[in-house]
Amino acid sequence: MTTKLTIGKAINEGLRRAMEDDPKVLVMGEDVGRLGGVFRVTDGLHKDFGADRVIDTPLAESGIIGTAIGLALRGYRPVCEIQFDGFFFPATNQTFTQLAKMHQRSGGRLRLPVVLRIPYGGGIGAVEHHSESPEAYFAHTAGLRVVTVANPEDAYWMVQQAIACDDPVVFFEPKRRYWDKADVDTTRSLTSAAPMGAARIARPGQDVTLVAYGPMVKTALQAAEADTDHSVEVIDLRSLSPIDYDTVCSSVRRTGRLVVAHEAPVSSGLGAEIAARVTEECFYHLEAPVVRVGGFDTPYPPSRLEEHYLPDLDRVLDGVDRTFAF
Amino acid sequence: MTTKLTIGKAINEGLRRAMEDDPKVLVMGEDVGRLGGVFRVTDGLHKDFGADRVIDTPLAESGIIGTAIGLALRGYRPVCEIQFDGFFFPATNQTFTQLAKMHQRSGGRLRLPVVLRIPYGGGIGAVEHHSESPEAYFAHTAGLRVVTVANPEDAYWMVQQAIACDDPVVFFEPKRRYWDKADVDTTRSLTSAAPMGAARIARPGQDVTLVAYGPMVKTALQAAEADTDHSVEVIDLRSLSPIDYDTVCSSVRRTGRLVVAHEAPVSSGLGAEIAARVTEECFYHLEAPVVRVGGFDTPYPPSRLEEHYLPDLDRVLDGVDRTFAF
Amino acid sequence: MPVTTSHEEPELIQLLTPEGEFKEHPDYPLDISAEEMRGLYRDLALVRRLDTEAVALQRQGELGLWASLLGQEAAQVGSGRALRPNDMAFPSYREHGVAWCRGVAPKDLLALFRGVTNGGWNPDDHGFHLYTIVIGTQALHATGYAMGIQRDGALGEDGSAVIVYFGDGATSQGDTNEAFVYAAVNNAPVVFFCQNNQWAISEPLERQSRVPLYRRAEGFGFPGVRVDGNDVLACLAVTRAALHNAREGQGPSLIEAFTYRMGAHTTSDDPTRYRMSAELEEWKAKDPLLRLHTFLTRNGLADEAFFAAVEEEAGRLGERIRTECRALPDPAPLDIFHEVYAEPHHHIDRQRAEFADYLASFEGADAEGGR
Amino acid sequence: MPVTTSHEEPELIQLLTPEGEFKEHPDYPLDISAEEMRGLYRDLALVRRLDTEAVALQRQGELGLWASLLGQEAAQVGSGRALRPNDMAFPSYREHGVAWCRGVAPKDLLALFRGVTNGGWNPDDHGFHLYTIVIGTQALHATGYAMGIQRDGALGEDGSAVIVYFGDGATSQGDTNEAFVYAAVNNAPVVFFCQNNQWAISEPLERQSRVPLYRRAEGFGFPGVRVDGNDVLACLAVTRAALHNAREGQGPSLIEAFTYRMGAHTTSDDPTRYRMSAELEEWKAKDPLLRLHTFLTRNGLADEAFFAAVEEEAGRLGERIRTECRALPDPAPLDIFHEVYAEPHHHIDRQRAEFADYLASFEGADAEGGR
Ligand SMILES: Cc1ncc(C[n+]2csc(CCOP(=O)(O)OP(=O)(O)O)c2C)c(N)n1
Ligand SMILES: Cc1ncc(C[n+]2csc(CCOP(=O)(O)OP(=O)(O)O)c2C)c(N)n1
Ligand SMILES: [Mg+2]
Ligand SMILES: [Mg+2]
Repeated sequence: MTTKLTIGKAINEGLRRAMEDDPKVLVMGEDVGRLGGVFRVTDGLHKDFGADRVIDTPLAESGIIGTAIGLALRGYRPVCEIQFDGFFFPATNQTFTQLAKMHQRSGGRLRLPVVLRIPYGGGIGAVEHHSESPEAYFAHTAGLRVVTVANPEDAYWMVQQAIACDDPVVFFEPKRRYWDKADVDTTRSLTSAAPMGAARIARPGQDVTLVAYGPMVKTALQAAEADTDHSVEVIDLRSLSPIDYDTVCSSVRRTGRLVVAHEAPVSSGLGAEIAARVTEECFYHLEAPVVRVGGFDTPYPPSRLEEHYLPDLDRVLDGVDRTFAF
Repeated sequence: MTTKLTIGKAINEGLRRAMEDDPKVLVMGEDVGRLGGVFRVTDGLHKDFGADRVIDTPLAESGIIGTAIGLALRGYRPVCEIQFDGFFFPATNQTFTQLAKMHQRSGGRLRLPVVLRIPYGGGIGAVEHHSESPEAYFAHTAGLRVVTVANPEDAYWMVQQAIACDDPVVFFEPKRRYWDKADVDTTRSLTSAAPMGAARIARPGQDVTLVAYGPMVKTALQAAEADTDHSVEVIDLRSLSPIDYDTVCSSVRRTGRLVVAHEAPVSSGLGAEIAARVTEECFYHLEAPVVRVGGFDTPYPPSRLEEHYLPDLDRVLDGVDRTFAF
Repeated sequence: MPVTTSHEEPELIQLLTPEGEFKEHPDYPLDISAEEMRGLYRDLALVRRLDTEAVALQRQGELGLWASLLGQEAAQVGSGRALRPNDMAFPSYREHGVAWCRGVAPKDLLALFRGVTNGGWNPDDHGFHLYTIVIGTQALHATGYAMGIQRDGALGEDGSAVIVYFGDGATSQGDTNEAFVYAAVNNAPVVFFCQNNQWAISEPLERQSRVPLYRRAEGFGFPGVRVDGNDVLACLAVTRAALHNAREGQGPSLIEAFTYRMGAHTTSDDPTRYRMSAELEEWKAKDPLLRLHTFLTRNGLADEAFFAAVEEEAGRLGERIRTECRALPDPAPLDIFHEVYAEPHHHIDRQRAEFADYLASFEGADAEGGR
Repeated sequence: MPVTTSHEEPELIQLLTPEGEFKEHPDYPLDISAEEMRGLYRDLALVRRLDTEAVALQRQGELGLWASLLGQEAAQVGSGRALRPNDMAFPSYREHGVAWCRGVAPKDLLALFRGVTNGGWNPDDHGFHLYTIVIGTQALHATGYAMGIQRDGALGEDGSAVIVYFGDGATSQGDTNEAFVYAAVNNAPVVFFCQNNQWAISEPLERQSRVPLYRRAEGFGFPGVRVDGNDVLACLAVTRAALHNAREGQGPSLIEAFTYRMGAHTTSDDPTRYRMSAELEEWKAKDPLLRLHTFLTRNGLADEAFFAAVEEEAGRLGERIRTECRALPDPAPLDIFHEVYAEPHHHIDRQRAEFADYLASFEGADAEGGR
């Protein structure tokens, strides 16, 4: 049985199911309670699970992650909402020096099943700090798993998988796609869903591999559709750390070309890691260098400029063209 | 006239000269005053310039950078010491969302000539959080310049250039090399020194390019010396953001091979960016994929394991061998 | 879980009651002329109009967002008018009333919320820093700036002080508390001005503190005071005194302006989801404009003609704002690369050039009817 | 720049004077047997020996570093013995005395400083979390843990409370202050135990605060108290009371244990660069062991035989520590990849395998005499 859900609602339903299944699951963050979060992703949970399990925290992100660590040490599974990507930074210290490392520090004795939900990326016409794509910082940090979703199906299942995972998981939500709708079969069991760590071929093709994730998957699919000259294979990465290179490299070995698209600044972005690694693994298969399409190495611009900053269909196609023009 | 200086002392002398030349230059951080810093890099400055210019701050790194921003807005040029790499993280928010972006935010009206001095890297047998190499986080952050030094000459001049620069500069100090000594000609003028943004060919060679920076330059030079089979060209990157690709790429075009070595975890490390970019620029010149030699994608291990974690001469040579074996 | 809340009623500095009656306060004598009082009323009225106009412009799609100050005019105008030209103010994102007092053009405020800039004005021209969105960060900037004033020897009667604005929610941030530490140990000339408008988006004050916020200061070693934030005269007097003390080398202090956010958090917010309308009704009776209006009228300090003139001026202001807002030019695509760095940066230059080529390729393509 | 410092002397809770005289305190009646008192003395003496031994081992190159607790034994043993098995302690990096009370084996402490592990013991086995080096972070962990206790309904007489240790310097960190906020608004059962040892490496207390630290609590809405940190009985009594209150649902409190770091910050530090030896002399007279020794002797609660037995036990402990420290095995190279993640991680597995191959290549190469 399937239901039509938006990405936002699918996460909401996933959270609800996780909370029903396990009384140790908590939701915490700024305005996640009565308001249901600024994007309404926690809508209704406060009403149904109460203030002890859906915690409106003080306005302090380091405090959110720091207390979530303590709750995890006491056996809880906190799901923390960081209101916007740009407001993660006060929590960097707790996340990078404590959350990411405590399991290793303890020699595996302590488990830190904490989920950080972060609505991320641009395209909603917001003011500064509300449109960042900070995933590379996390991918460079050992001890964290990093995932993102591009459709309601993954949204529903992966948030539950993230919560079920005994490692800290950073769960990036593509905020400008919150309202994208699709059918989700919510009656299946969690174990039957595609594993969180696997990439997915979102559209098969022969001539070039186009890797995208989160909000860029839709753009990538549109670009692939629009390109009448080439058969573009689109891979939805899903897991950003670790990356499923088996899927990516076997595609590149077939197509011989790779374009990686993301919103984050290109320099030292995730595309750099993918380009470096795929080139290592597929050196003799590559007909052209990996092309990276992404945000510029500038601060995210004021919203009236974001359509130029964000890689759109044309920029992605330009990237595809460049791999062929090489 | 030249003087023999350690890297630590050269930075100390550079700071002193900058403070003499410009009364707006301040030094601030934890224990930088009477103690002269835990590595003695600010030794004697408190005595000679007083507590108003050499400020022992409260134990709060966000406060250090946050107040430095305010001091810069008032016309000062604060040089902030972060005591150890691992203690930068509480200051991430101020550095990434404020310091890095305020110039752009103001449309160029405000200038933020703030220097962050960060002793970084491993190899000193320290406890956790004292051996990190977080440079990739900074290199991925628009609005910052990032440099590091590998010898007393650069230490002396580049710290002054960083202070003279009207942009925020992150100045990474290779802590395990603080005691390395060499001649420095301190009588020259600042403008006659090699520009902060330029890479340097530390050792010319023909067969393979080996890019390193900071503490790894010495290791790279030793490896080049030890390699009797190949002529290894060693490039000391110096500036990590922006990177002087002209120097790197023209070397790679000659040698056809590139190895990048750093202490930081390989995944999404600076080596990824260099590999991706150089492959783009030198695709047809590369005889093998760029090889990255670096730390593992794990937390920095307890000190009894650091010799295995840190890329040493053997690991670098192994990387060189791999580019030839490909 | 039970939370012990202190029920002892804190002293609220008030010079003008909600009913418009003036009562002296021994610690805060107010030296003010009738003309200045009328000036304050004019400020309040014009700032409110600016705000209403901006909300309307957002509804019309001319702004991406607006953070309304409705209800907080007195806290902002009172404190803003306490500032001298030499002083420096560090705002959060809702301080349109302070911006007004500091001479920032309304259109420059709108530019930020329209999305044509991340800044909008020259802080040094106005003694008014840029808006700061990341909660709490500006408290440290202000403290550092105040430390700079100390180093400049710019204290004393002709000297400078700093004021920094933040909300009740912001008091929970580490940065705000670190600013208290830095200000205290350095005895920095900074006034922490907390507009406690009772809400941080949907979270009531109880989620941030179980005691009145002004008391936070004492634990850090400097004075804190609670002022009626809807009383423009009290805000003026209390802020003047705090700035004076700061300039005179007496160090930092915290002012908690007890007020109420009468509107939504921003135009994106829907407060009906989390608060009762009764609360709003209660606060309407404490409206900051109303009480000054009553006081001025009752005491014959302003007549109908004055109020009519202000009303008319507000109308003109509204019109100007509408026109100027619509006329704000969109930035050019290549402005993305503008002033990222103060000094030459080859990498940014190259990206700019590449993007310029890319953009140019469309012009060509368009001409050829390409994709 | 002039800094106003409060000169009002704060009350210091003291049950045992430096001269070894007992005086009752109305708020902190102490219910303790002679045997328990001798137990405390034994703890103090053994902990001091542990510390002295570790410093010596560092000098001999057996440890990379050691953070001495010399002078702080009473603060740690007093508070540590106030804990019940169900309680949970979150230490900083200097709490060897608390670790001792919680039954952590000395060699497990040494392992961390020797560099064979970043942790060393199982926190759940001891009700004693891992050492935390990044200043202030553990205050939030403790508060979150205490929120967990609330959610478990584990309060009351048989319930649990949390204690978290940090230094005077740590009070400046944002995280510590955020912990105060979270603990207060949640009324969490957590005791903040600040060992004010007067120094944060080279920085004297005046660089962190201009008022006594215990007063910080009040501004956040919970009680703060200053206790003589060199008085083990007072530390025991005050901490017991605070833990009791926490367990009984009365929420958080802050204890400032006023003490002195008699040694260097760590074995890497050279305090002669920044402080006067006279200060140390002054504090020697307040030695925590001395006063309990005097008290026990004077009141006939312990005789020479007892002290000799403790001395002898300390000798044996020292020997055990030396032996066990030297016997601590080095981790194996592949341990780098151990337990980075709790669940399978193909990337780490692959790196481990590659590194294993690399290491194996040397064994082959060595056999062939290669590089
Ligand atoms: C560090 C950070 N976290 C979260 C936000 C999102 N946010 C914007 S305003 C706000 C509430 C602020 O409340 P308060 O400090 O009381 O100020 P007010 O909006 O009431 O003026 C929040 C949570 C932010 N801007 N910065
Ligand atoms: C976030 C952070 N910044 C800096 C350091 C380096 N550091 C280690 S101990 C210390 C001083 C701590 O002083 P205090 O809190 O008084 O504790 P004490 O050492 O006196 O027990 C400093 C600055 C650190 N460990 N963590
Ligand atoms: Mg508010
Ligand atoms: Mg201390």
